[in-house]
Amino acid sequence: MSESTHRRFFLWVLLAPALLWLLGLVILPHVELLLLSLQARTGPGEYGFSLEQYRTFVDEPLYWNTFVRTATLSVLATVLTLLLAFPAAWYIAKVAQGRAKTVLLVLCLLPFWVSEMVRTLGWLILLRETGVVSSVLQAVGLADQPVELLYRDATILVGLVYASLLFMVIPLVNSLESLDDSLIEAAYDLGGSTANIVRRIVIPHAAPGIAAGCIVVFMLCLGNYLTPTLLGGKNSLWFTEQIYTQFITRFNWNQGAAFGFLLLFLSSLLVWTGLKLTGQRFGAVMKT
Amino acid sequence: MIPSLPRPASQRFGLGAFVAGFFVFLFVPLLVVAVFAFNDAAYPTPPWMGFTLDWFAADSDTRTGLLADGELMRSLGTSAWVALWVTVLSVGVGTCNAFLLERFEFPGKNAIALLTMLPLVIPGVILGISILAFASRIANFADETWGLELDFLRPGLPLVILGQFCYIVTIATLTISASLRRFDRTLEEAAYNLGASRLAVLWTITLPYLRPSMIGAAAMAFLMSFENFNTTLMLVGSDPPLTVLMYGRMREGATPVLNAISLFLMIASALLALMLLWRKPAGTSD
Amino acid sequence: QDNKTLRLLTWGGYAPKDVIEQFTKETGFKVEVTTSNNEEMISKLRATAGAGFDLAQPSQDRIAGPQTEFKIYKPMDMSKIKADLFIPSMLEATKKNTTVGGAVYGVPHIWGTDGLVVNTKTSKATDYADLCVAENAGKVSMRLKRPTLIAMAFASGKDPFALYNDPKAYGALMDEMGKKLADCKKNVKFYWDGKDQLLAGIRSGELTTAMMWDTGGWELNKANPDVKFIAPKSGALGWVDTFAIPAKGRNDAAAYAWINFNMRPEIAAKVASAAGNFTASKGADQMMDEGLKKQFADSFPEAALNNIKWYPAVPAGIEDIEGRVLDRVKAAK
Amino acid sequence: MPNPLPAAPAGAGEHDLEVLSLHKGFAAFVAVQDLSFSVRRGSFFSILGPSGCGKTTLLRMIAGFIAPDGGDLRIKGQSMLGVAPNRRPVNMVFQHLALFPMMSVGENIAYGLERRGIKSAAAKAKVTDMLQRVGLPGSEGKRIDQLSGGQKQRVAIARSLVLEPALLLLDEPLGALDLKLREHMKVELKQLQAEVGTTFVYITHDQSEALVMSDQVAVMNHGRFEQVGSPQQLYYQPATAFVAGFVGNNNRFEGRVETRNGEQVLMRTAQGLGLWSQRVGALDVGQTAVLFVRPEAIEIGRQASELPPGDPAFSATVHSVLFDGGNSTVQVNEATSGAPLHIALPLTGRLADLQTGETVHFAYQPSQAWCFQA
Amino acid sequence: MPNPLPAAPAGAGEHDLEVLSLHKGFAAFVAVQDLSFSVRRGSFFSILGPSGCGKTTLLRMIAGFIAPDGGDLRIKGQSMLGVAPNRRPVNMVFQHLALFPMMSVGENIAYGLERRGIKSAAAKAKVTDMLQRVGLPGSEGKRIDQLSGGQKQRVAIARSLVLEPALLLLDEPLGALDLKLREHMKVELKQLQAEVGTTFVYITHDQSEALVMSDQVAVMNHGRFEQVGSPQQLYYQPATAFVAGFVGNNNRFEGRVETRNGEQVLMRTAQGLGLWSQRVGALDVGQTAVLFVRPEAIEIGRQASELPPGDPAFSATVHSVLFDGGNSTVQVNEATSGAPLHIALPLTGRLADLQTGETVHFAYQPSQAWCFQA
Ligand SMILES: Nc1ncnc2c1ncn2[C@@H]1O[C@H](COP(=O)(O)OP(=O)(O)OP(=O)(O)O)[C@@H](O)[C@H]1O
Ligand SMILES: Nc1ncnc2c1ncn2[C@@H]1O[C@H](COP(=O)(O)OP(=O)(O)OP(=O)(O)O)[C@@H](O)[C@H]1O
Ligand SMILES: NCCCCNCCCN
Ligand SMILES: [Mg+2]
Ligand SMILES: [Mg+2]
Repeated sequence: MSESTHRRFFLWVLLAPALLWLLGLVILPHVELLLLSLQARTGPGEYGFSLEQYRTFVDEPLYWNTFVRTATLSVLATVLTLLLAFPAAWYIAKVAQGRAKTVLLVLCLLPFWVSEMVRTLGWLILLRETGVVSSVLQAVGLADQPVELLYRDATILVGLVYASLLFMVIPLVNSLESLDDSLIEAAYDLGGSTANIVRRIVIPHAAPGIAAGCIVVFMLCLGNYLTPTLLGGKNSLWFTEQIYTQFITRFNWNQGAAFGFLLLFLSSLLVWTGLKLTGQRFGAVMKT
Repeated sequence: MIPSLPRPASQRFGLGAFVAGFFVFLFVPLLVVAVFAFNDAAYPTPPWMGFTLDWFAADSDTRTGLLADGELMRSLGTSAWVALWVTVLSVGVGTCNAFLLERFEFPGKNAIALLTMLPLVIPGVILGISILAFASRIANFADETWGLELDFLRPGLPLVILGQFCYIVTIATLTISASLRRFDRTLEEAAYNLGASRLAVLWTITLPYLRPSMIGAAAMAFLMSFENFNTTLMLVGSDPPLTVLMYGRMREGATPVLNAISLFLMIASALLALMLLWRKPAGTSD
Repeated sequence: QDNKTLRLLTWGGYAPKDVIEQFTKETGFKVEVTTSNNEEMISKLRATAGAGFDLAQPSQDRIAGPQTEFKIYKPMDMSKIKADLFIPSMLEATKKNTTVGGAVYGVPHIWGTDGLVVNTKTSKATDYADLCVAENAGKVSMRLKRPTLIAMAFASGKDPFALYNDPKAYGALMDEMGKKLADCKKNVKFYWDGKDQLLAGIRSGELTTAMMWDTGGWELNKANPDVKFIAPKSGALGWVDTFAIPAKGRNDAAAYAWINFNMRPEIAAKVASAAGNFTASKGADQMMDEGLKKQFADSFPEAALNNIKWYPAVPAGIEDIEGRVLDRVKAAK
Repeated sequence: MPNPLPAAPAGAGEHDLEVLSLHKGFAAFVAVQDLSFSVRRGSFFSILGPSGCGKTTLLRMIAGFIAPDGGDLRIKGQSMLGVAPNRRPVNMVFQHLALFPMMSVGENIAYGLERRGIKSAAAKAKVTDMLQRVGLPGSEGKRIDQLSGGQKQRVAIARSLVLEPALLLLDEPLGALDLKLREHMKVELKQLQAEVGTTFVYITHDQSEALVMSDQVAVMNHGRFEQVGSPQQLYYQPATAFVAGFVGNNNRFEGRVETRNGEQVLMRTAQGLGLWSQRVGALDVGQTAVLFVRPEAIEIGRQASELPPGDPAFSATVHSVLFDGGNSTVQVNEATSGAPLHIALPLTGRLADLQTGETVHFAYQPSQAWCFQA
Repeated sequence: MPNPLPAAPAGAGEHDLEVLSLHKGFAAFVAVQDLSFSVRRGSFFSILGPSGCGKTTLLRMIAGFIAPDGGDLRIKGQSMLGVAPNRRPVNMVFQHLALFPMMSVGENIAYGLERRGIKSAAAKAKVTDMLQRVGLPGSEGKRIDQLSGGQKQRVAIARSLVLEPALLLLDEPLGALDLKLREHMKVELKQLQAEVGTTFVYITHDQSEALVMSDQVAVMNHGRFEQVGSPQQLYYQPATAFVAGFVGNNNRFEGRVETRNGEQVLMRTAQGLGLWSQRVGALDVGQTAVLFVRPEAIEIGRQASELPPGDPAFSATVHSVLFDGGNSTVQVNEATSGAPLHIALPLTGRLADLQTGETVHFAYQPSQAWCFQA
């Protein structure tokens, strides 16, 4: 076999699993989703082409509002996560030395190794009216009767931020570690203040990491199901919950598929806009 | 700022306090879960009713501890089984993908590289339903046209494995690709030059070099599979993995046995962390 | 899989451990239990086109519709059912409600009601409408599901079941109920989803009044006599959970064996006690737990018993109407 | 451009490597142009050229990592066209050494032996012996990252030499070392080659390395050899302007030939400086030319009388003294034209105290300066 | 160890930097020991020492990135203890330059000016002017990664110089460049410093850099200065054995003093080679000693008669010739003792044709060799 047929053979050997995966588990299922979303029931067990499912989304402000609400809370959660994770990532990447650095990083990972379910259970125990925090507040006299901390939007935010931290910390640590200390020293040596160095040196350098973290966190929040349903209260309308509802409690796969597709489309649009606004490229960002 | 720059005590203290608070925030929920595993009450909520080990060991009419809870233990086994398959598949295909993307040029490569990253930004629920819908279509088609019942395309463990694999393989691909990109290809040329066949080069040089990242990807894949909920929920059949079972229990009647199993998971992952720390000398985080 | 296993899709509490053990001992069939609720049962079977389970237990009103739409069950072979184990009226009613295209798809197993669970110390609620009065504000819970809409309609003096076959009128009624529930939302602490969530709320005193199954009320009553299940003035809603065989069930022998085994009075009594409900098994009554009987008698005086509104089969399309309304309630501020 | 002098391929008996009209292009760009040369058995042959001139491409063709577009390539008389790299009797020492970090020193050296199926006891003996020869006895068990730069170097060479190749190819192996160590390794490598007797083909862009170590040096530029010869030949008889400028330090002047006297020509620069030199190749009055004279070929003195009589003498002003011990030079401007020149200061340090602005005198032998057609 | 000769701190008027008993340890390890020196205004001051001797630690203390354990540090007469790095009138050029990749060349240079609140028009003018001075006019808009190594170098220096610091600190800024470019930048840096007149404190482990560029060089070892002086002083009058060995190439011999004659001593090595030299510091008959003689201080000839009369003469066998053009040396073994020596070959190339095994003769002036107590 000649060198180039050899290579072509290996190319196909490697391409086969990738194509199987991408076609069989990513592309075709989403095509199926698209097709499903373009159908509506015409009679018992009979379906035909229709834009009805999308029309529902447009006509019924409820679903549109749910999406806006989900997206807004997700953006908010992403920003909060970034604000919380940045100093911690900074500490891990730049201040902690040697083994302490590794230990801190592993400590960050640890909560995420036990399932989201467990963590949510923890928040439930902490925040419910008869929960730990409420009891503590009463014990120290900050409250004179039980306080209900669950079932608020703020609670959802706490839950989302908590569930997202790791996915922000890791890319941030990676990109901050690659920032040469001497750049900071040089900026300082040239008279830069901390705030200015952060703005002019650190953030531009970490931008791909920040973008990567934000994209992943935003999508995770948007796609979260457990946290909003378990921690959110009577108003906790979440778009994934709508999709789940359509599929599971309404048996309306067509509507669910349309919602799914809309979520995918609208969130990609948001991410794309975000990348454009900050002048980043998806491929480059996700490699950080 | 960095340690070599003199910082006002307030700044240093402020950052330290923040980080301390950060880790408290990270661990408090786990701590309460762990503590209430020992609560001598039928429900995993305050008030504290005293210490008991019932939720680990009991096997009575009113209380079923972790060890006696066959359903729970079975789902733990199911989770491990699923995670094992997902890990093997993800690392295997991820390694192939890494070679494909780092070593080959072919038309459409950019598109494939981009597609590879896509599953990371598709919400898990949607991944689940699209796979469910697609699999149902094929299965229904096979059923209607040939009367063939393709079981593995119906909700159940095979679909759960495929669904989880679908996005976990992306992470494995990214991890292994990054390591392969850093690999100095002259090492391969050197081996080849020293008389090794191409296969021997792969086996004695490239794969040993990739081993740490493959192990890392495997650990990651296992854990992500183990804790996955969103995708699994849509694809699960009659034998639920742990997360799905716990979700059901939380809706239908949670006892502190959930805290007990959670504590078990925490200890297992902490041990894993210790092992990793032990293996990794100080300062070589990546 | 082998023919030695029965894969059972059912409600929590319907397959107690000792009953399973006894069944296995007698028949050699092992039992794998998956617990679920009506909606999930249907959607699971829909996704598998009726595969994956050998026996399911949806409520009798939720069989005909999904069967018409998705063809997820196979007809019952009544010859394999020991009809004399059932309370005849119940068997007949269920057969009637679950008949599609001349075939019967379900036989009754457990029955009970939806009503109010009230902490009599802190709440004076007697009907669904009381969930929405000011004095209960913030201490009320209900499910954001179709029974709540229906209950509200009865509480408003309407008969929603009468409108089942008039989607327009039904839709209008539901819209009205939706508004009512939206107005009531400020009273609601949370819409419960899992039973445990609700029980914990009442147990801890966070809730005083809730719409719920009788069984949950009685369970709470055991621990705290102040908490009672009451049949609302406008009538408790009566449901019957059934046995139905999925279209691609692979172990019908085990399924029929389980049905007949379960309907034996002593077994049915055991199951009913575990579930906290009553059974369609003839003669199980005598063997039921005395406490439960007393609780039942407390909750259901003669008039209340006669006033139970039994769910008729849900025609297709109804759930879409309800779903939209429920979504709006959820979205309301 | 004057013709280079490729050594004509001789009988296979004497030559380990023969390259015949070898050619390689990348798209429109020609990296190696029709190259022919041969390397004598047991010699140390260097290829010296600026970055990008095609050295690595040539070496990788010899090793088999790149297939030539045309020409032939014989090792020990056998054509290597179509022979895979792992089947050629050559081994290569890579620029960054390419030691296998996951293996110990011993495993690295044994790697090639094992690939040949040599059993572990025999391999072990060879490894021990090889480590002895490169001056690292007993280092088998060390990890690669425990070695110093120079030790790594030796392990890399040992790893190749243990296979007893017909030819050892080295691609700038000293490039990554720091200055002092590089000086040291130059001498060591040369000695090692003399001891083992293997033919070395060595690539570098550092002229000092090539000069110090080699028996033969080929100066490469734009994919061709400009000159092949001994270090002394290159240094004292550069065949082309490129070689004169690239090998060793040089003062370079441009101008037009004014007078010719046998093999010597007088060139005058635009600023009016007239310089005598040896002409190389065809060159006659009126042609534009470049002239080179080495800093160390120029005699300098405070007084004109200190200079050797007979050579044309100039006076100049000191611009700056670059004191560097034995390598000190002075930068001067010739008095009449202002042309800048570097002149090496005597080794004895006699003129180390020159001051900027001082007047000095200098002279050189025209036979030690060369003039080429521009 | 003989006492080094620290320049005593003088009036602040003349000195931009005074260091007084500066001290710094890391745990048990002392990185900088009780160091005192001062740097004259406008001079180019280098600190030369092997890796790990404490150079960077010292420089970072001056810059303010490390707080000293003891001692004082004055810049333009003002103590800098407790003054933050961004408030000291010094700027630093980092080893890897630390140019901000996210800013253009112009923004890099303007960065410090903006931090001082200088309005953008004024800053712009200064940047333009500075780029002109470092030979990169009009490069404001370029990205950092569009620059070559030497250009980056210049931008890094421009970025610091534009702030007109009292002192510019440079930490091995040429370390990352390749050989040819480094040679070039050496000369350029020296010229730039002469033009701008800013005081430079320059760190390096490359003796050639220190010698070529500096007005004053401090040779550092184990956290102390061994000698401070002009390049010529270090080269021709090393104060310690360390300096003699570290600065320039040297032949080194160990032995015992046999005879003393005024300031000259005869040392005999273990193999019996007897060498006359200048003694440095206290040293007398019977003491063990080390002796240095530079390769270029030794005269060599094929005939003994070619050597200058009067100096002790030796004969030797050529071991190998390291031909390197103007820097060629020959390695010989002294005839009676077999002791190996390096001898520089004459610049003229007169002995470039020496062959291994030939007998040669060499001699040196004892006043150009130094002997230190071992
Ligand atoms: N695969 C390739 N595709 C296109 N051009 C190439 C390729 N490899 C090398 N070249 C070009 O061929 C020329 C010669 O490259 P080569 O690597 O042989 O130079 P070199 O002499 O080894 O240089 P250096 O001293 O920098 O290593 C260069 O101009 C290079 O850009
Ligand atoms: N933060 C530190 N902690 C402990 N030891 C240190 C620290 N910084 C430097 N050292 C030690 O102090 C000594 C001097 O270090 P320094 O960096 O000043 O050396 P250097 O002369 O600049 O060397 P090089 O030429 O390699 O840069 C070294 O032995 C180093 O290991
Ligand atoms: N504990 C089991 C309760 C079962 C309730 N089935 C209710 C059906 C109501 N539509
Ligand atoms: Mg090269
Ligand atoms: Mg240093």
